Amino acid sequence: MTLSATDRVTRRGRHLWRTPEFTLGVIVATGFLALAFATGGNLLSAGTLEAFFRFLAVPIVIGLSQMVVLAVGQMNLSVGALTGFCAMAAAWLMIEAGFPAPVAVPAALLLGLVAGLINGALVVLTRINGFIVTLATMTIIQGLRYGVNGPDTYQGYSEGLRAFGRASILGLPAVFLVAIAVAVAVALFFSRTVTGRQLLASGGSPFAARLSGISNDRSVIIAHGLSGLLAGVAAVITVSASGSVNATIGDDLLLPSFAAPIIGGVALTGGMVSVAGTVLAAFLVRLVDVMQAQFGINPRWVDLIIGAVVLGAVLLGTIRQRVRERST
Amino acid sequence: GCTRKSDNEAATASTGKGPDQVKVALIPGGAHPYFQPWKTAAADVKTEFKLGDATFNETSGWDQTKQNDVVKSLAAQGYNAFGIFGVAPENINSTFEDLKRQGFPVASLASCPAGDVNKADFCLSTDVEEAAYKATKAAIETIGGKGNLAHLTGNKVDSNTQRRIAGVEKAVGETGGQVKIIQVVTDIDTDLQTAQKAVADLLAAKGSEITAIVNTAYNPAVASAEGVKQAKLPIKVIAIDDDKTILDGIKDGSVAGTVLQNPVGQATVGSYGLMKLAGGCTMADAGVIVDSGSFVVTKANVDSYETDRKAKTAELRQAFDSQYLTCR
Amino acid sequence: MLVAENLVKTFPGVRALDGATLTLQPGTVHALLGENGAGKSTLVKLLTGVYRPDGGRITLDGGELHLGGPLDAQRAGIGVVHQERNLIPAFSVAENIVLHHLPGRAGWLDRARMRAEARRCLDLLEVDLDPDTPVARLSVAQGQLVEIAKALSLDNKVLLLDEPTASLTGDEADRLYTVVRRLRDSGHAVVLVSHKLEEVFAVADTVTVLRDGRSVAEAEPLAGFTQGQIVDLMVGRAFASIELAERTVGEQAPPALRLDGVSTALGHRDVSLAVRPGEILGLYGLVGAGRSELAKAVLGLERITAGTVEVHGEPARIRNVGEALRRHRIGYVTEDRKDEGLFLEQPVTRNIAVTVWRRLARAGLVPDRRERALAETYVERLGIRVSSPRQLAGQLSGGNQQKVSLAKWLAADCDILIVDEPTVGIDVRTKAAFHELIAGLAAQGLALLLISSDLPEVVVLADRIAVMSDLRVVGELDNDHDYPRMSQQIIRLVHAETHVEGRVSAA
Amino acid sequence: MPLWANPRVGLVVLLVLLVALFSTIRPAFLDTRLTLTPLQSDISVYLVIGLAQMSVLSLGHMNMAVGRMAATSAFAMGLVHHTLGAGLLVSLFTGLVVGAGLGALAGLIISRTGVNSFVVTLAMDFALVGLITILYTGVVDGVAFPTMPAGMEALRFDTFADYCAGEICGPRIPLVAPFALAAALLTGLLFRWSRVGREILMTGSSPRAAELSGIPTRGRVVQAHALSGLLAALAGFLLAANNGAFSAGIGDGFLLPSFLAPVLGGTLLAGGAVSVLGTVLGATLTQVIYKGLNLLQFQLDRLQLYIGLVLLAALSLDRARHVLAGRREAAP
Ligand SMILES: Nc1ncnc2c1ncn2[C@@H]1O[C@H](COP(=O)(O)OP(=O)(O)OP(=O)(O)O)[C@@H](O)[C@H]1O
Ligand SMILES: Nc1ncnc2c1ncn2[C@@H]1O[C@H](COP(=O)(O)OP(=O)(O)OP(=O)(O)O)[C@@H](O)[C@H]1O
Ligand SMILES: [Mg+2]
Ligand SMILES: [Mg+2]
Repeated sequence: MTLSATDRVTRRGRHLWRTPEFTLGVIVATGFLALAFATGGNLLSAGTLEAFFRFLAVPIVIGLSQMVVLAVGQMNLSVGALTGFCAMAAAWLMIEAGFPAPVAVPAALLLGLVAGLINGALVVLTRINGFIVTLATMTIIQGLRYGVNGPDTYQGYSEGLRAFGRASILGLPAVFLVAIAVAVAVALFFSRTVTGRQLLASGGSPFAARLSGISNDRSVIIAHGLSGLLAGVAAVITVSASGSVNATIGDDLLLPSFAAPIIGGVALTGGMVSVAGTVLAAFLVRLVDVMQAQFGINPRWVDLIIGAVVLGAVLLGTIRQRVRERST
Repeated sequence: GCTRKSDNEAATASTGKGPDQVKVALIPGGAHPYFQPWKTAAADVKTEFKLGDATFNETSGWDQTKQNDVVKSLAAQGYNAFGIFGVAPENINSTFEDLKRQGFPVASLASCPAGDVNKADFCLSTDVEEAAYKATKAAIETIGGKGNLAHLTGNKVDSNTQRRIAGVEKAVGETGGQVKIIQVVTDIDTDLQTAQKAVADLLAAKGSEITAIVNTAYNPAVASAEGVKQAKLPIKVIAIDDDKTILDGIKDGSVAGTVLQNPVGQATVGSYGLMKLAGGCTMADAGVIVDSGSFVVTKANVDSYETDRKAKTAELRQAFDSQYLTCR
Repeated sequence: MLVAENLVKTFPGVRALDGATLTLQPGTVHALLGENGAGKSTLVKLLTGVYRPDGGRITLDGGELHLGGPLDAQRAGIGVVHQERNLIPAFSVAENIVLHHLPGRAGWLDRARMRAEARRCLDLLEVDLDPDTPVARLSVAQGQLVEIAKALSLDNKVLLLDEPTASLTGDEADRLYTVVRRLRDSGHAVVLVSHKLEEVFAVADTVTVLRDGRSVAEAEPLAGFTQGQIVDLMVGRAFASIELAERTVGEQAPPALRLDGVSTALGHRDVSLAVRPGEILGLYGLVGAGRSELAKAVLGLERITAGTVEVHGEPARIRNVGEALRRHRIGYVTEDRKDEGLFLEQPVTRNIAVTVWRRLARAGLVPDRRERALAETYVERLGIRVSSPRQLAGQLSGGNQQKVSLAKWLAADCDILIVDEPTVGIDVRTKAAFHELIAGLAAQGLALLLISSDLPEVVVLADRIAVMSDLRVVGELDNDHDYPRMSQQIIRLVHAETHVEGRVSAA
Repeated sequence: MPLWANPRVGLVVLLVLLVALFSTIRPAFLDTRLTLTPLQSDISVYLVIGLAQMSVLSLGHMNMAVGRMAATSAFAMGLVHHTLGAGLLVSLFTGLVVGAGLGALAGLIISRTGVNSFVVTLAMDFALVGLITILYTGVVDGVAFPTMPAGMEALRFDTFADYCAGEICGPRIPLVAPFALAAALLTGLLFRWSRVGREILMTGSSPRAAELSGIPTRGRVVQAHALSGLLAALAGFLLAANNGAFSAGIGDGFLLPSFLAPVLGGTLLAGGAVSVLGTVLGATLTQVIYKGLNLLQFQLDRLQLYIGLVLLAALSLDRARHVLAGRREAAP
């Protein structure tokens, strides 16, 4: 039989073990085992694992929040500030306005969603690059976040919510399971729903999507709205897991929000997502945090090491690829 | 030929202003609970000393460039006496110099410039090394003079942090090896979440070895009080400042003690000194460094420490009249 | 039923349509013809809601149509294949085909139905493609087939095809036209835009000719015209056929470019070719035969695993196009102008001058004046229709883009030129001019490797014709320019190969 | 195209409006010594850092390490002065070389590996953050160099008004301004007229087409990033001059403003086009906004709110102009 063009196409196809997610998975697993070994098993003790996963929840959700907008070729610089604002708003509702948690939680989610939709609407109406629009709204939201309670800390709100934040199921913190559930939902959204596919089409090739009757404006608004909603989820996780919030919440989330999806293999140009990659990348970054605490390393050394390791991994990846090319 | 003009155009305005001509600007490094008392103090000194004006401006955002900008803007607005918390102690002398060249009296409040030189008229601040020393002493006392300490603090590339680390080391050194520092965690004061994560990881890694935690920064203090309470570990936490959450912690026993500084004293006495300087007085010893005092507060004196602090403030003001200022 | 009256459309600096009229009857195939830049694609885009008209009106079955966007056209039952490829690279073939009506149940995507629907459309065209392949991995031609399948996936009353066969070979085109005839017979109206007049005459019933944005012939029966009359209508004057330059290729001259037993990482096996200065070597083959990839391998863009490439008798190890251009004076006009040939967001001047800045520069700075002068020369020589040389390349009509992509390499002043499908989407007059130009280049002593799936073109131009099939050269023929005989021989070679190959692997 | 349809004109109009507004509410806005001169120093720094980002935006890349490249270069400047006693020019030159080297390294990694520039420069940022602290604590036992080369003082305090030829003194323009101006002019020259600059833009416009047109795309990527590093180093130098010390904190606040200036000025994130004039206007606009709002003495929350709103308004205004221009075009 002849080698038809189709055969050739599939021959070039990627196998599972060549996907970036797989590589990342291997790195994460190796890193985790190495760290477990190096700490003499301390990493695997219940308390450490608890802490490990509890503080993994927010990075995962915030990475997904950024990923959703990257999918349509947008960026959202306001994710961090928005998370902080929603967290402060939830705490304000419970402490100052006296609402119970079942009101405050949906309110925080709704606030995130609305702020995201406003971001999206602004991008669509002004036709300005989303990067700049969200840079402006980030500043505004930072102002609002500070306006809730000045520089002071809120503490001692709803016991029920706190209990949920502390709870664990089968050794895994409830908040982490929430994050995983959110990740699964996002993955299903992009792979299995019509709207999700339309978002990706808009991101991959806006003009082609438009010719196929897809509204890119709608995609942009939905993506920003979803991103805001996920920031709201991150806020709720923060409020329940940490027990105290102030206007600094969210300041350290902007870079990680980009780092997770991008290390996870998501392109900045839009049109693709990788939920597994994003989750794994968040895991990897968390691993480094823990390493720092376990060995008492100066955080600056840690920064240096992360930077060097990522650059090294990048170089190694290319060398490996070259070698593989040679050998075929 | 080309010549350089000598720049003595300013330096005229300084002498002989009545209090109503003095407009004092109090400029902290950014939004932080520590500086909140300055806001009320500014209003108080204005009426008490019958100043032309006194303002409080916290918009610097922990950025030296922005702070310089804020300072210049206020000068342009007609403010003519400055009490400044320098964002970057290593750079702030240049800012002071700049203001001095224009003939404005300047006080370095709550923090002194790095190095041995102070270009402001005087520096009225907590002796941070001394405060850290006292905090550590208090910690050592609560754990009975034997055990392991962790020290949580702020930005490592800040000379004040270096001094705090030195203070802690000094106190520990005096125990002759009975007490050891097992971990110094820096750079976790940027935001609450980072601090919470770091505390959780620290407790997971070394929770069983640590007997006390000394905090010399705000967010780590809030986070470790909360974290220790949650982990139900018998660790003594020494916090910093008298934010409501921390005082509550002392009352309910989750915080063993806190080291207070004297923000009100710094603002009022600082403004007083500035007013006098504008009125024609000079410093007896230009660039003198004055300790504004630090106070250890535990459950025992949680209701009475305010009296001590007021006394210290009064004493400081007297010392300015009698000792630091020369007035004709 | 579908009538467009006096449509006007203006772009900054250009009036693309200036009172064009088109009347479509059900059950006909309607040819829409015109030179490059006449406004055909613009008309198609107005009818499908991509652009909004500045004047005129569109009616469907008597009611006025206001097309706010592509979705409105879709709802009105108008399907389209645009001239430029518009597929989502990361999506599968199946998903691209059904993108405008993704099948879902309560918001969830129904993948099985999607695949089945795509399969059905591909089967209509007898295309053997796995619906799950990402389109990023398809060749230009395969992409075009997917695009056609996509237009067929809805049962539209009206189907607009803007140069659907530009990058297809005869076989695939035939299959498409079978489908088109079937659609016509069941009462659909089909508009066909094409520069391949033979095809047009074979399938179309009526014709509208556009010239400078105006209709100069409206819905006339095609049977009343000869090809020559149509061309004269398009051009606006009598179209004189062009004489190709006389040339003689020295039999003894050493080859300018010689491949000897070249194999590549992509699977080319033992390819040997040689082109002498002043000679045009045609390289013919069916879609996917591997000609483009071979050219890229020569330029160092794909890895050569065995064999040698010689330039002017010297073994050459070319690593990139820059090296090919500067050290060996080899140019390559790509077949994929949109992705590889043009800088769509840059002005025409820069698109043309990009290969010669080194030559134009004075002390590292490129004077605008010299750059502009150069661009203007080629705009004139190739008759590129631009409102100004500073117009962005992406705003040109398809054919004019192709000319810009070629102009760049003419400007580069090469000894050896590899041209890959140079006349895709080019109108008759320009095509003739192109042929004249290419023959002229050869007459000046350039060695030309002409990769083309346009059999008549190859037979007209080439001195010798190499036939590729399945990553191998299966034969080489001397060209005597007798089309019927040559084409028969070539087709036989292509098919014989498949046959032999079949036996070999069965053994 | 009519003059007013030029995107830059929108910025100029907005700038004039804002200046008029601020100086009506606060006449101190026009105070030369306390407002206008410092404003020019600030604009200089943010213009140069904007240009640094613009250099890689031309490729459609990003440089997330602009701030840290500036800091590392500033360290190098401080170090040669501190240990070798080098003068102003030698220090500056060393710093620029270090900056360009760091940029080139980033460019090299990006072009060799094909990994996204965002990832590479972000990783580089992390690596440099760590390195800077370690270097500072190792070398000067602190966070800043105690001394500066002679002449830095003059750069910080002086304006041309301080230099007189006889009776005639210069204008009140700070000495740092010419550095920024020269950087802007040279960058403009590079991207507008030089072959290398144009080839960088073509690479940004379509990497594939650039490669197939014989442009050495890898080299161009390295060069654009090296330029970015060089300009970042210059910005670090200017900031050190403005702030009075080579310190570890230099460049901390560079990242977002570095994007703001070029993008406000019309440079696309997609690559292929840059506008130096736009970047100048963008940097000026942002600094005027900051300055004006500072003078209005808002509390922190209000201040941030208004900065964001003014930015949005600035951008929307440009959009309105665009729509209007489109209408006019369509009309005749
Ligand atoms: N988006 C656009 N912006 C500016 N001008 C355009 C745009 N699209 C088309 N034009 C101009 O409109 C005219 C008609 O173009 P159109 O694409 O309709 O030609 P065409 O008849 O399809 O030609 P071809 O046979 O080459 O495809 C051309 O002069 C072209 O430059
Ligand atoms: N070894 C291979 N493995 C997988 N796919 C291949 C291989 N070789 C070629 N292809 C695919 O087949 C397509 C056709 O190859 P190429 O473009 O070289 O053929 P061609 O003869 O120029 O035909 P076309 O008319 O399609 O341009 C390529 O775009 C590529 O995607
Ligand atoms: Mg066309
Ligand atoms: Mg081909």
